[in-house]
Amino acid sequence: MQHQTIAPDALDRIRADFPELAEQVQGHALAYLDTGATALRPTPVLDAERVFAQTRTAAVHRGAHTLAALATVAYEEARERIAAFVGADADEVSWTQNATDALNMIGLSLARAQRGPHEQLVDLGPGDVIVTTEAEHHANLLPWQDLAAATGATLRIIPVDDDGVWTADDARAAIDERTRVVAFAHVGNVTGLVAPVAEVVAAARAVGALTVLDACQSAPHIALDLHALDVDAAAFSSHKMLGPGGVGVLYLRRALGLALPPARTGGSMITTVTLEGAEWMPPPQRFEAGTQAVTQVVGLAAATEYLDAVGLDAIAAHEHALGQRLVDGLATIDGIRIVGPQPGQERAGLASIVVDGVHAHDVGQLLDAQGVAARVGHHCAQPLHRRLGVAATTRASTYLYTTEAEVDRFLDAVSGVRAYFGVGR
Amino acid sequence: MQHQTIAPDALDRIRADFPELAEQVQGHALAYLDTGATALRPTPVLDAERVFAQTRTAAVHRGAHTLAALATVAYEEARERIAAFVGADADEVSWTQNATDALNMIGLSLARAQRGPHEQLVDLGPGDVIVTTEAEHHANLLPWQDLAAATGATLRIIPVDDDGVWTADDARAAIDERTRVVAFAHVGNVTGLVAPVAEVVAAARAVGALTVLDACQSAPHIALDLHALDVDAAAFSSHKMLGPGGVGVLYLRRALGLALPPARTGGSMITTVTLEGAEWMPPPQRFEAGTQAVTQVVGLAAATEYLDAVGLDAIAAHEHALGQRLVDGLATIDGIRIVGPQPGQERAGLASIVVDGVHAHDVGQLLDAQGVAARVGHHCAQPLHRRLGVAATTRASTYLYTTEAEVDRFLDAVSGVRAYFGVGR
Amino acid sequence: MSGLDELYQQIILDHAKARHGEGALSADAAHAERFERNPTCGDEIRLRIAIDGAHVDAVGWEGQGCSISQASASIVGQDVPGLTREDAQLRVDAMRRMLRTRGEHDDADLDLLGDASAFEGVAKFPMRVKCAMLPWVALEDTLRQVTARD
Amino acid sequence: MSGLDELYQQIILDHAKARHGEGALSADAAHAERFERNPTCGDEIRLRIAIDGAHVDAVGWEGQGCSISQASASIVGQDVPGLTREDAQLRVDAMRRMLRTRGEHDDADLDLLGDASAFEGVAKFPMRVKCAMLPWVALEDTLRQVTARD
Ligand SMILES: Cc1ncc(COP(=O)(O)O)c(C=O)c1O
Ligand SMILES: Cc1ncc(COP(=O)(O)O)c(C=O)c1O
Repeated sequence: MQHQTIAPDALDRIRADFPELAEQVQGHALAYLDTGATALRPTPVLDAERVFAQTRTAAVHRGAHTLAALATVAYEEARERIAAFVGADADEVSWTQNATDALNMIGLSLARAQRGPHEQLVDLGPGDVIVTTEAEHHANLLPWQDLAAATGATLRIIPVDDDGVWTADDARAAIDERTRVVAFAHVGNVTGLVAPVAEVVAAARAVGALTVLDACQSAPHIALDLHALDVDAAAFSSHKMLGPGGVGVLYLRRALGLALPPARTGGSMITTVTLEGAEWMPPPQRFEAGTQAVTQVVGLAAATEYLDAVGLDAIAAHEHALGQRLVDGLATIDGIRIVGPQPGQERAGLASIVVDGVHAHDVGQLLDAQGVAARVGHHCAQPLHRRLGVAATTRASTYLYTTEAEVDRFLDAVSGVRAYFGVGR
Repeated sequence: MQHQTIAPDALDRIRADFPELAEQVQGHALAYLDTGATALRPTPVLDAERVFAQTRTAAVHRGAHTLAALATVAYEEARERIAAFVGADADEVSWTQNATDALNMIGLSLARAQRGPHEQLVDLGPGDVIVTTEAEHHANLLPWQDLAAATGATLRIIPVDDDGVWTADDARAAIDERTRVVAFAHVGNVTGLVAPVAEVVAAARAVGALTVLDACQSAPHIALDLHALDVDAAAFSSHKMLGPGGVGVLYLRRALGLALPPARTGGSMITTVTLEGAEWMPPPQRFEAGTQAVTQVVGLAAATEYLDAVGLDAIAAHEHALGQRLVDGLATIDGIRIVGPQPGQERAGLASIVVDGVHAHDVGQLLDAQGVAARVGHHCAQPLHRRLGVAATTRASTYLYTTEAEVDRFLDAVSGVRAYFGVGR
Repeated sequence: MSGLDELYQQIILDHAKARHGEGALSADAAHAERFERNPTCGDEIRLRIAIDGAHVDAVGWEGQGCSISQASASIVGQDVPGLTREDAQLRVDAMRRMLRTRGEHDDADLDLLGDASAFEGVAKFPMRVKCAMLPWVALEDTLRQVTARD
Repeated sequence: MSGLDELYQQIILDHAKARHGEGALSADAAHAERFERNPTCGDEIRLRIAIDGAHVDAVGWEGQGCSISQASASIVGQDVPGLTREDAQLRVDAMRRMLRTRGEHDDADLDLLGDASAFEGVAKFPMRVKCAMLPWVALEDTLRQVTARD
């Protein structure tokens, strides 16, 4: 089905761009399987940032001198690049601190819109409903709790099954006439579940609800076309896609961006300011109060170039194969419970597990002692873990630089966990 | 009065750390006099960022593996370093996107505090008063307009005189029993005025009002001791003090931080999350939702080390001398109006001017043609400019790397402006 | 000619002082009016037109800003009255080609633009393009308003 | 002994299973109770103490978490009942010295701590220090509560 992938020699060349992959951990070569938390940074991205910082540091959209003009051009070209990367127009893409900030920005802007006098696109009050799922990252749950509390609306949750999976039918059952906002993750950061976007968007559209896509775990890994997905808003983070930290991306469909008031105000986002009030610029500037992370935005643009050069389809195919290898391997190990889609079903290139009788922290420690960096904990998804009946899971996640050998080291190390802790003998 | 300054050979060594100073602009060596907008970045800071990015990229406060642990330690050590740099404790310092975000965070948190159920430190409602000045940057004006609109409180403005100057008496006249918040810039970004902090804080304390210090133009330039200044909150930006963009610093006095709810919510700032609600961590994490700009925080720590190595007192003395040279020189040029404190009075190392008969944009263009990078426009202070009766001013601002020769090039270029545009002949 | 002198050609400096059309049309006498502002530098203009059938009868404006935007307004005030609405729009288009598309304009555009062709050098100063375009953008909007009403 | 085996000494793995003191004191019988949680990894403990004059009469706990925190709770449950309140606090202090101050503890601390000295290796794993300290921090708070009431 997916033919084109990353060839072995291409993989070697890619890995050479990531110096951190050569680090030693506890006397072993690092096997970095924690991209789901944050991705490593390739040298070309760091070079782009450094060159910019050393030759183009200047205020953008504020100065008239030559360096300021050159910096502004580079900054706006970066915006165009990043917008194109996810199938959006440049004026639909604003920068935030991180994806969490972007999701909060949507919630806070919607709350502010209720207070007027701005054009009110979405009515939110008692009786109105905001829908999200039980599997969400806290970043895509708490802002909606806050929005509900601020407006009197109700937060309704799409439930998951015993594996942490929800379906289009579950979503349709939760969305009704009073639904105003539907927010969900494109790819689950714990489960690896790929959401039925088209079905959810159709159900939301049918009742006139806005759709908000948490694209944190999709934008880095699969070719994204936000216009084709037809969502109203989306959020993702630079640091999960080879870019620097400190940059989140807020996508707002043009009409929504024009209708929403800003959540934060200050310099660079206004046209006229008096002592009494201010008029805001149109998007994207409206949502970018204050000096932005210009060097980092340029770095993110370089990251999207890097990803495009490898090819998103090849990356997706590579990770798909690694994801299957992960779950297939895990399925052969005794006393392991795989969270999310089960072996044979579609999933992203990550897997979270419960090791019967051993706490995830202890699992992580044993992996770490063998140089395998995986993530243990609740992965910012406590409600999901509560539903699964566990405090924490262990997650391995892959990216374009991950090898089969690294996946195998994870599987090997997991195989030894229960014996080490004297469980299940 | 100020004895220790930056010696000529030390200045040469400093300048060698800033590659951008060697850039050519319009066929001339760059004279960078726009630090007030953003500072240049020295190589040691860029090196610190790069080393960290290539060897310590990992999720902080989330992972258990070795790299995550090392990254977390470096990140928290950076926080201690930066807190110490401004005379604060580490748990009083949180990261934001920029200073604008930090100021909005205070306003949004205060607004949220009114909605309960959190402990209410500051009552804000109709009849209550928020005080700020007519000379503020939009970042320290608009969030207070928003807070007033959200709570029904009144925003009262400390007026400035014809030069853009306000005094302790002006502040005392504006602060009354109903005043709940007093927000003001430590150093004016247009005027270079140094605010009478002690007097304003005393007046605010006397009526139980919170004080918020916009330290954007002071933290980079003078030794700051926030505990000694006794303000309740403060904000400044990494990019104005040799650090990378994308990091703002929010200082909240411990008691205030503990009392305030967060403006944004998500991962890494909670203890327990259910589908119904969340419990927040104590400060500083409470105000840091989502993945922070870890590499940049480490870069900012390196920047504070760089500044400390040169010595804040030496930097302040150096800039003091340059500031005096600027205004003294400007005072000898015909048809120039100096904004802010007049020659002979105390001011920071920056100066903004109006050239009679020539629009600031045209002034800036003529400067740029000679390689002099100054800032023209309203500097995000439209109300101040309206009060001064001009649409825009031209600002030269200095830093530790600025030379007298660069100041003189600015003065020379300004001398020629009116002749070029055929004014005043 | 240095870059700067290309930007500030004498004809531009002259227009910046001449300010043709400033205050030339009252709100009552106008058929359409538009306020435009360049948020970066604060340049602003309120431009009005009066229409006589297919023709622009009169143009008036008030505003403040740098010499580029003021000179540009003066040229609009001098050259646009008397043109057909269509020709006025053609000039807007030619200005945009000259300033925004880096060399895609041709000699015919320059001929068409008359005094406004003096802004050719502005294309090299991207931060000033908006200044030069400001009155033309306002003009375009007023033309659109009257067309919408036809 | 590898770093890992230093962390997971057999005595720790044994205590993680033994769970001394788990469920050993009901809320009614307790004089103080404290809930502690490690937000990073989700370890949690609810610890109770009963006091008899100057002595800790009984300790009970409920909780879940990694083997380090569970073993640590088991050692508290085993060793603290019968100590004077003062001696209990001295052990908290010694734990803290051993785990937090990198080598500032001495052999006397290790002797004092008994089974808990097996946590010495945890100091090398900063992310796990909180796990080992969790029941001791809860204990310290309960001691503080009863002192405050004295
Ligand atoms: C006095 C003052 N306050 C606030 C700001 C806003 O800082 P930032 O743009 O980094 O958020 C600035 C700088 O632009 C400033 O000079
Ligand atoms: C699905 C999902 N949503 C949101 C986030 C939050 O991203 P950030 O921490 O960059 O704001 C993450 C990553 O932590 C994630 O995986």
